[in-house]
Amino acid sequence: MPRKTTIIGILGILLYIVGCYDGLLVAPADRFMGDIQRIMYVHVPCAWNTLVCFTISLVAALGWLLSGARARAEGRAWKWDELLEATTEIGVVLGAFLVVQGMLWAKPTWGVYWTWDPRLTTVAVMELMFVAVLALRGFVDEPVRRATWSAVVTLVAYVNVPLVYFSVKWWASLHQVQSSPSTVDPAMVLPLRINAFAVLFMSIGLMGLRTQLARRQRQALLGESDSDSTASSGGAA
Amino acid sequence: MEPIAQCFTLARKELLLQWRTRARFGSVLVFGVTALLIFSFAVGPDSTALKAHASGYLWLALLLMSTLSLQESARLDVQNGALEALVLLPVDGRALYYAKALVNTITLGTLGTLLVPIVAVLYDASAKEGVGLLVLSVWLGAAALVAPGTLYAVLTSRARAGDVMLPLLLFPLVVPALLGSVKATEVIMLGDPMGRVYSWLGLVIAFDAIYWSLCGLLYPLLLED
Amino acid sequence: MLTARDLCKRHGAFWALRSVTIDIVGGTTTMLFGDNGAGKTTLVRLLASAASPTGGSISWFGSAEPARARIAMLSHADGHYDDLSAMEHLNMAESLLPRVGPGAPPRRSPAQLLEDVGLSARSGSLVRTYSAGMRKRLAFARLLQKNADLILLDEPYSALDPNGALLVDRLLGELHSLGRTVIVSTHQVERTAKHADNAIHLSGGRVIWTGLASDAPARVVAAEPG
Amino acid sequence: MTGVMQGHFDTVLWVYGLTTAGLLGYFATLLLRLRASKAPTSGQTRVSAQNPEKTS
Repeated sequence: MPRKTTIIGILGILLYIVGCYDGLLVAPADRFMGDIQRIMYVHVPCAWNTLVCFTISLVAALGWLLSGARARAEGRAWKWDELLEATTEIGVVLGAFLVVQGMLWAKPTWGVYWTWDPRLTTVAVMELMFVAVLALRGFVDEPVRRATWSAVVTLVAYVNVPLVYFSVKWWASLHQVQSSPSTVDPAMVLPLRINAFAVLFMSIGLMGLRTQLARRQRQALLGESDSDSTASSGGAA
Repeated sequence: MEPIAQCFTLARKELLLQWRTRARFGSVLVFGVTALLIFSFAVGPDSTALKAHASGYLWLALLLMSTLSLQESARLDVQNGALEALVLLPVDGRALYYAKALVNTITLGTLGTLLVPIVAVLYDASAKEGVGLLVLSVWLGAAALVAPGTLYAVLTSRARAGDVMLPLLLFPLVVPALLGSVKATEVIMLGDPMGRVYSWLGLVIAFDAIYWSLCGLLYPLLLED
Repeated sequence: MLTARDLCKRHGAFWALRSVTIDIVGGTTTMLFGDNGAGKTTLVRLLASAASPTGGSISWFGSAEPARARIAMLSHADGHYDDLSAMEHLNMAESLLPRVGPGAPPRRSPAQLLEDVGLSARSGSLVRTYSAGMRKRLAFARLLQKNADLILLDEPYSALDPNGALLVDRLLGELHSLGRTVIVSTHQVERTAKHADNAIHLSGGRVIWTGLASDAPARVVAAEPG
Repeated sequence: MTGVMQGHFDTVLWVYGLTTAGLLGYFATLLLRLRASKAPTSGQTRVSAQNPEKTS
């Protein structure tokens, strides 16, 4: 029986198809930017969900750090660590899409692949910070230590995101005014909203799979079988 | 012995250790100078370009030096289990952090200050808004690098590939402080008609405030085995 | 004084301790012995609160929170700074340790401690220049400085020359007469047994025997060597 | 589909295509990695994660 997160994931894919169809063919083209503006229907949902993922990582990090010794001893706290690993990786993947989409949008619009647009630059810095979290997890073997260290680094990195945005905004605004799409026609809001939920549901589906993978890898590392710690963290997402 | 007093004792110990290993301090400084020289080769002898970006080069050199000095000061603690001996004494985790961060700031701030005259010579840079303000911006920026740097160093000094992990973790994080410091130093050097230096320094000070408090809270968590 | 229930500790897939339960009476000296990898060092580190158990619980002086000011550990890693001298280590610790309570015995001065461990001659030179034996003597001095009620020694005799070993004998005797609670993990079973009240035999992370220290050497001789 | 900047529809298709490929590709890799990390044999007695002596 596929877990409920996988069902949500499939629902997300279906919604995504509808959203893309609507965004590509049904919604009217933007008066000034023309068709290129249609990139927004995948770009903005990815942006929102990247932030959602990293926010869940923050919650997972706090969950692990605040879990008492008893919760950890009985293995109930592992679900926070699995969630952190899952949402951080998904956030990094979505963030990578964002950067690529942003560059493909920038080339026809401003003639260069990379403008120091505060939003896109913040995404790039955020990507680097959370890739570093994943790299750190790769270099620490002991599960408890890895969980605590990555939770601490996630906390420090997350607090930095607004700071990066405002400092880059100040720093970049000296050169060119920030561009944003013209007034959003109601017919354009629909595909945007559909895809926002589509990507969210897909993320939830991915989380279900990725947390399970994280648990299996940890158990394989610890050489334990399907022990009581899984009972408590069944459907993780 | 309450944490504040412990912090001063530990800071004294850190300073003594830095003094005893001052040969390393000298080599990190020489490394900084070498970096400045190499930047000029990378950019070319065009003195107007060099002068315009002198503050950028100063901060790049400081950033590279910061990993060296932070890593070394963490290694001294991890070696022989000295940090664990202190934790079991017991010593308050926050006192350990602030003592080490304070002395790391002094080390990096001194290194930065010593680089300023070299930048002035190499790139024909001068401090239009006054050398005092320039040195202040160096020290505020150094403190911004050290706050998270000290936290990460105690972690990467015990992880595999720690010497790669420290810059990988630290550099993206300090982007706001780096932007603020480079801009602040730049307007100090090249003149600041619109008086924007205080807003840039304000950004660095905000970064300092956030991370000097947050990292102090998180440091003890990294000491648990 | 010190009880541990079903203590377990794992490093990755390897179980270093498998459900160890012990009960240490105050004022006694307990000897831990067993082959390498039996879990002695892991048990010492857990009891010293230097590491947290994967499973099970420990209570120090009746509370689940380790009162670290009353616990002292001598571990394999001596915890010294190579660039500080013996005197500097003791002076630093002296100012870091909490002020001695009204009823508690006064702490020995750094100079006195260095005298007791035979390091006064080299007290000013950096630890970097010390031999393994001298580093161990400084570790003893730092251990004694705390006047801890619970003292854990992990193979105190290792890396010591003959008169260094005599120093350990004197130390164990002194701690015993002071009524301190001592747990010493060792390979020198015969020698340590003279100073210990009871003993625990560890093997494969489990307690396989507990009894009087005087009966311990027999167990080691009986077990086939190697 | 009028619009001032005509002819950028191919870029839009590229973006949609890459994003879709990325999302589905990530789903696929996770499914493959999950299958590769075969579920622990349920036959084994269920050893407690905290205490090898106790089977939960």
